[in-house]
Amino acid sequence: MMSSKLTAEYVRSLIERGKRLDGRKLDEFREIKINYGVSEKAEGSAEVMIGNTRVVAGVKMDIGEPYPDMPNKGVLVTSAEFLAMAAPEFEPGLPGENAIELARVVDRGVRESGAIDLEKLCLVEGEKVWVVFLDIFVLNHDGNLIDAAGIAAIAALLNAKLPKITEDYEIVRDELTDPLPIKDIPIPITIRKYGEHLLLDTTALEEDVLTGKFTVTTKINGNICAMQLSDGMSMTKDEVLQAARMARDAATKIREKLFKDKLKELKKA
Amino acid sequence: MMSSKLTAEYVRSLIERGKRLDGRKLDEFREIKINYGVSEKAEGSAEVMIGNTRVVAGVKMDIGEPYPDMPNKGVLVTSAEFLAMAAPEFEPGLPGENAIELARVVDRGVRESGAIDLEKLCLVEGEKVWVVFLDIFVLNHDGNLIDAAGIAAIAALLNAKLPKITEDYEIVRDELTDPLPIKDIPIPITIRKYGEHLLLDTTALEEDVLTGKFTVTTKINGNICAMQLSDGMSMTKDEVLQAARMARDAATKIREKLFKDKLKELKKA
Amino acid sequence: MMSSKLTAEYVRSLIERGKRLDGRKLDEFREIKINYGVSEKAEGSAEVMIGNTRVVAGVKMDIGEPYPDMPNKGVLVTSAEFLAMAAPEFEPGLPGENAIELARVVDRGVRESGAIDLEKLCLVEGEKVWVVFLDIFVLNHDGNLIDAAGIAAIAALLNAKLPKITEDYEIVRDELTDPLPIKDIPIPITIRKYGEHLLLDTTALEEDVLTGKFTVTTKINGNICAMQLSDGMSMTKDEVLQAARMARDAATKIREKLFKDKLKELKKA
Amino acid sequence: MPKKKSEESKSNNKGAVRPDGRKVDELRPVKMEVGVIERANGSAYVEFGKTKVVAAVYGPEPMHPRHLADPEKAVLICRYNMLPFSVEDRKKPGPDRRSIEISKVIKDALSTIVALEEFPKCMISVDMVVLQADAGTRVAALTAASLALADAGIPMREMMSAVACGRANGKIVVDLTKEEEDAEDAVDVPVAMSSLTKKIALLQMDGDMTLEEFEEILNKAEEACSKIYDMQREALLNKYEKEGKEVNINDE
Amino acid sequence: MPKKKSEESKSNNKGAVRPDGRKVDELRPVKMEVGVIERANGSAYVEFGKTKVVAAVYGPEPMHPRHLADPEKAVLICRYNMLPFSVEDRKKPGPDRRSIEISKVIKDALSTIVALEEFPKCMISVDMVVLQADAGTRVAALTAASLALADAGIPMREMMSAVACGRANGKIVVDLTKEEEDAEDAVDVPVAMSSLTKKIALLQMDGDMTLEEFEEILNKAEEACSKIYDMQREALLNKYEKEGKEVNINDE
Amino acid sequence: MPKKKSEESKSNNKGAVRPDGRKVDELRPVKMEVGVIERANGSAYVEFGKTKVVAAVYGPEPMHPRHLADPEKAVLICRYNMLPFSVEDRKKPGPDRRSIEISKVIKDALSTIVALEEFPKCMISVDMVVLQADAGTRVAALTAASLALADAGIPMREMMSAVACGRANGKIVVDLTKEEEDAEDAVDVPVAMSSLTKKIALLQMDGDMTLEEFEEILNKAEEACSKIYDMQREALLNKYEKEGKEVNINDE
Repeated sequence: MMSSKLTAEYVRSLIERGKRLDGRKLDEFREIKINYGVSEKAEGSAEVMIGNTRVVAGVKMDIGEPYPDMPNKGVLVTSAEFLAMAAPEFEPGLPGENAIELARVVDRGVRESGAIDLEKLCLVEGEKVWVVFLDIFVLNHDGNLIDAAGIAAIAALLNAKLPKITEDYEIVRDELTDPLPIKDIPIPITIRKYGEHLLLDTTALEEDVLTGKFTVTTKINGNICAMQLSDGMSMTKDEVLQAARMARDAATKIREKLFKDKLKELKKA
Repeated sequence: MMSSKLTAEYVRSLIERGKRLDGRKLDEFREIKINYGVSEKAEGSAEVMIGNTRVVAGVKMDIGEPYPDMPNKGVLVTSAEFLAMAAPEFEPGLPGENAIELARVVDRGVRESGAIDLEKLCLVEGEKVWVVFLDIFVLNHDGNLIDAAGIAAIAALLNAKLPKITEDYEIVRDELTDPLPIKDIPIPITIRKYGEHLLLDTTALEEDVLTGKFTVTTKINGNICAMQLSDGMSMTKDEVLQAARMARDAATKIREKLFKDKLKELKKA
Repeated sequence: MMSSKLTAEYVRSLIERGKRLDGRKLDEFREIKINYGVSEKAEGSAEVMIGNTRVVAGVKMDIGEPYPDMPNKGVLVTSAEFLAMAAPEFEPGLPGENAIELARVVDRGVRESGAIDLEKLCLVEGEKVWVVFLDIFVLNHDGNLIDAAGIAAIAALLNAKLPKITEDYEIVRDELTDPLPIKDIPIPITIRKYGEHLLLDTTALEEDVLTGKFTVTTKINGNICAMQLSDGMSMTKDEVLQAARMARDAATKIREKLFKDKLKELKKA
Repeated sequence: MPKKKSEESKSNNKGAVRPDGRKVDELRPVKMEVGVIERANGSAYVEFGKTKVVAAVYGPEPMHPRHLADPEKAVLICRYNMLPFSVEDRKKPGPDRRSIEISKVIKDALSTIVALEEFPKCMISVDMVVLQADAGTRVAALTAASLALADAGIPMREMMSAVACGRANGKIVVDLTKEEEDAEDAVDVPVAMSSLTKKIALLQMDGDMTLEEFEEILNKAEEACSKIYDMQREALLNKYEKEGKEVNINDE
Repeated sequence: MPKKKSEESKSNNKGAVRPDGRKVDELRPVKMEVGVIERANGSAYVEFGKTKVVAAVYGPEPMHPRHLADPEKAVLICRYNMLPFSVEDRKKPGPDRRSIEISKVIKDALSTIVALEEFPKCMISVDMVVLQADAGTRVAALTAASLALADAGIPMREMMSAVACGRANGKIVVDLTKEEEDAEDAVDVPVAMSSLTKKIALLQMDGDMTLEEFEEILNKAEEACSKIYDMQREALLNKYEKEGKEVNINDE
Repeated sequence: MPKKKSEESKSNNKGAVRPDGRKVDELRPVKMEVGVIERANGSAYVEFGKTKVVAAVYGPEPMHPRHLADPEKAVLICRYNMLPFSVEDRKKPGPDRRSIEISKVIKDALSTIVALEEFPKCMISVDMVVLQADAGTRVAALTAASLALADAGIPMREMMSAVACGRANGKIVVDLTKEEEDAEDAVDVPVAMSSLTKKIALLQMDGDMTLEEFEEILNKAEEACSKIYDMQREALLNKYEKEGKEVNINDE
């Protein structure tokens, strides 16, 4: 989104006064909506909208071999693509470095938080395990893609059920059984910066004006399970710590709002 | 083939009077020649010339796994390439959309007509079947490539023999046994259009002047087994039906002329 | 290395008088240095410097299937890459034709000389054999890359040890056992030409001025085991034979200097 | 393969002509919405039963890379893609031979109605994404693409509507489901027809049929395309009414 | 997996705080050398323990392909690659998703200190090759890249030093080995810090830690980066002394 | 591997020096035809026994992509390819490392005789396709390419003829078959020689031979190339006679 120099200056001057074009506070999110089950062919799927940003994530399950060094664990494979339709600046073709980064940051959040109970996905130790394919697609880009993708990812995983398998470990695709075992709800929150001001949930227009981003993924217990500073931003140690706290607090709010029931269930257990 | 505007207009004005540059009638084919066995290393091969158009097709047989949903059938894999040598406008590299389309149209004709008795190519149900690799190469492009490719394909299949296999299902490449079991002779016929005039067997020069094509593949019994309208041509329902009849009739003639013996044998059975 | 026309002429005029920019004779090599074991993670590795040319080669061993026509022999897989860092004219990306040629010439030298006793790398005939991955990287290009790569390759092979394997043919990576069985020391020597003058061990600057190269790889017994004439040079029969003799003699010297101990051991056996 | 509960009960539905209870010339429930991708110049969402497709249009904009520009007309670029989780067995992301062919025939069909000659040296891009696939994805995609082009205000001589007709379980039917496509005797004929001149611009076929059956299929397809066209008009009008914009359907 | 002899004996080393006998805030033996690739405009070799990296810089030179040039500043291109034999299991040559991500974050970090605005329409390329990997390859590569840029005389506002800190076996430690990274409770936090303004420009994380632990890790990383910076200065001075050149470190 | 009947009977042929009955310096039956690909500027078909190759030439034409043009001479592009069904085990279509190397050495060889300097900024493309392979495909391809270039009227200082010589079953022989190439003691030396100055422009080797054997091989190759050159001349004359064109072989 190529903003004019004038717009850019206006956006920046607003931020300096703690304000934003759409009237939000600097640390305020746009409305987040989730549609579960957008593809019945997926074992689980969810569409997440943050404002006009629109991301869809789907889960397909297959049976495969475990990694040699984790013979008793299922395998998670995460991919992401910025569809050419999502913004005029997106090119068709293989995922570029931004889509790869997004997929890997989301993947680390899910993986390191232990969100999926991978040990329960082992069928025959060292031989047969469930492989969870988590595919993320950006349909419309209006900023804050990592957060939208991360929320879509965990929503799709929460929506996912294991297909039935026969005694010979053949998958019966259209008979779903138990839900995918989920143990945590990692939420990535991305912070951007202008001067000393930290912003959450930036729009595409704001991202065009600001440089760099810092993503912090936190677990239910407030622990950090993934971080990524990139796109040419540098921060002081104090800014980093402040941002991490902001991220934890914003994640807590989003978790309460969007995943209330699962949160209760997990806190009880 | 970049024809001058003058040539283009002349070709068009001829067609309007039901004539063509090379003196043929609108629905008349050029001479078709077949050389069988152009590669002895292939299990079957044929070179087809329609006028100056020159296409070679070859069959290689391998042993592989069947598709899970067709455990008792052999597998057909068709590819096509427009060699860079075949025309100045052809670029080297991976097959483009035109070559892919040609391969898929020829493949559908062979597949849907049941030309190959795929059930006879099953060795061990669900485990081992013959895989038929049908590879098509355009050596010189003077128009009507799909028809030439389709005729080369069925000719190569008719020329093919199964290699001997050992008890352990190892292939003995240079000992050929029975012919590949063939049950039909699908012939694709491509129609082009100028105004209300329908043409068969266009040359590269004619194709440069006309837009779009419609291919209809028919079986021995006259049934249609594949169709493809493309390249930016639209037709009325009546034109489509007329074209389908033309294609059926032309295919019948070609079959009689080129595959007389096999045709008799199949009609008897 | 884009040399000015003036430099080029000067280099040529020197050669005509049997001289070179750096004071060497036409058939004189620069100093050759070898560092063994540059990567402890490799089963064998070596860095070779000829003057400022710097090449690193590494050996990784895996267990795989033999080629069907050589069921009782291990497999050698050689690759080479001209790293973008090695010269301003090198582009990043897949190996180009020059890197592929280098890899294949080095590979043929190793293979045809019988340097690796591939029969000793058979674990279960027709099923499990050692696969030797020989990967070569050019770190800095100051000419004579094939010779440097060939010396690095045989040095890395001489440095290599087989990892331990369990009874189930699982590799225990960090326990090395016997040395890789080596039976010969092939050395490729590349000759370049100006007029009737033949040069050995050319620098990047000299190669920029001269056209074409002829590589002859010889074994300990002086036999030729690989040759490659390329890059647009043609030679009379006599020149070719003279070059082959030069290559044999230069290889003998290099072998004596760099691989003295192994040479003794092999000559004894 | 065992059927899902819902489908089993439907196929027990006595008197029903087709596995899902439809009549031979009955379309599946259709849903259309225009303007679903904000960043695009035009976009549309189309559901044919369980088949769900999104299409979005960018352009006209200067062609890049420039050496591929056509000095006489805009280059139309169509990309049809299935999401990995839109089908039973995960599809590897990215184009394959099937999607390249489908993209081509959709492009060929649309190029007969889009006024490309008005934009020399430009490109117009149409991206189509299948979210969920239950047969008929190419015709749903083409129907959505046509809507998205209209939504983007790209001048078109007429609209285009598409549907797959064919034979299943002994009957000539419109808008086949995957279950019908898998019938022993299935014939699948995707057809696209323009709204005013009723010209066929996409026509493919899989199966084995007589010329007589083909004629019947074409007749049914024509009828079905008319119905779909009515729904396309309505979807466009809906959007323009919401937005208070003037309607801009070139063929009216 | 069985350990090598040398490591076994080390881990028997009584009183040792870490498997290799280091204290929690002790770096592995570091070796740095500038000017190792003659053809490049600048280059450096860095060893952090058994991790060995070479970096080389070309440019500034006119951007090619030209249409990717930025009219306002130089384009910084970073390529991080592992040699196939730098790791236990042979790595297929060429970039993969991991190396693309690492190349990106290294580029993003360096772009905060390199004066790219001085060279519009140009490119500056940084190639990093891992010869041997024992954890911390991206921070060693970034440290080497920063040296190579200085060696190439590319104007930089300050230097950049990088190290991985984290948790292993219950302790917050600096410069983790592969063995420590494989600990049950391992947390890995690669950090890059600029030499003058002490700004963090690369920060990633794998694992599970509290905010308090994170603060402790950052403090240890700051200290370690200072030590690495001193070694970088020394390596540059060494080369310039040898060559009798004037020193050209922009932040002094 | 069991032999085909025809070959078995031949190898029973008493007194025969080689498996197929040829003498050591006897070529396989050679067939050459010029002008087989109508759309190309020049083309040729060559058979060496069961090895069958087609070559076609386009150009000189302006180099594209333009940034790869050489301001001082034409760029020569050679592409050698085997059809999937030209060999026993199906070869995947498209270039592989072997075909890239062969394309390169053929290009390198031809560039010593083609007057590239007459066409700055242009390209000349030579496509070679192996229809059936029974050893010696690269030398057959180069022989065909040389014919096709002459047929296209590309100025050449001399013609080029190529053959593989070597050792099989204890004898130095010319024009090896696949069966001979597979002999225990096989040495394969593809050689290309120019027609006038008798310069060697392609020379490769697989196997293990003494310098003395090499000299004998080169002598046999020279003789064989002369014979092949005579056949090339004849093939060109045949075509020009048919067409009534003037003969245009630069080295006469």
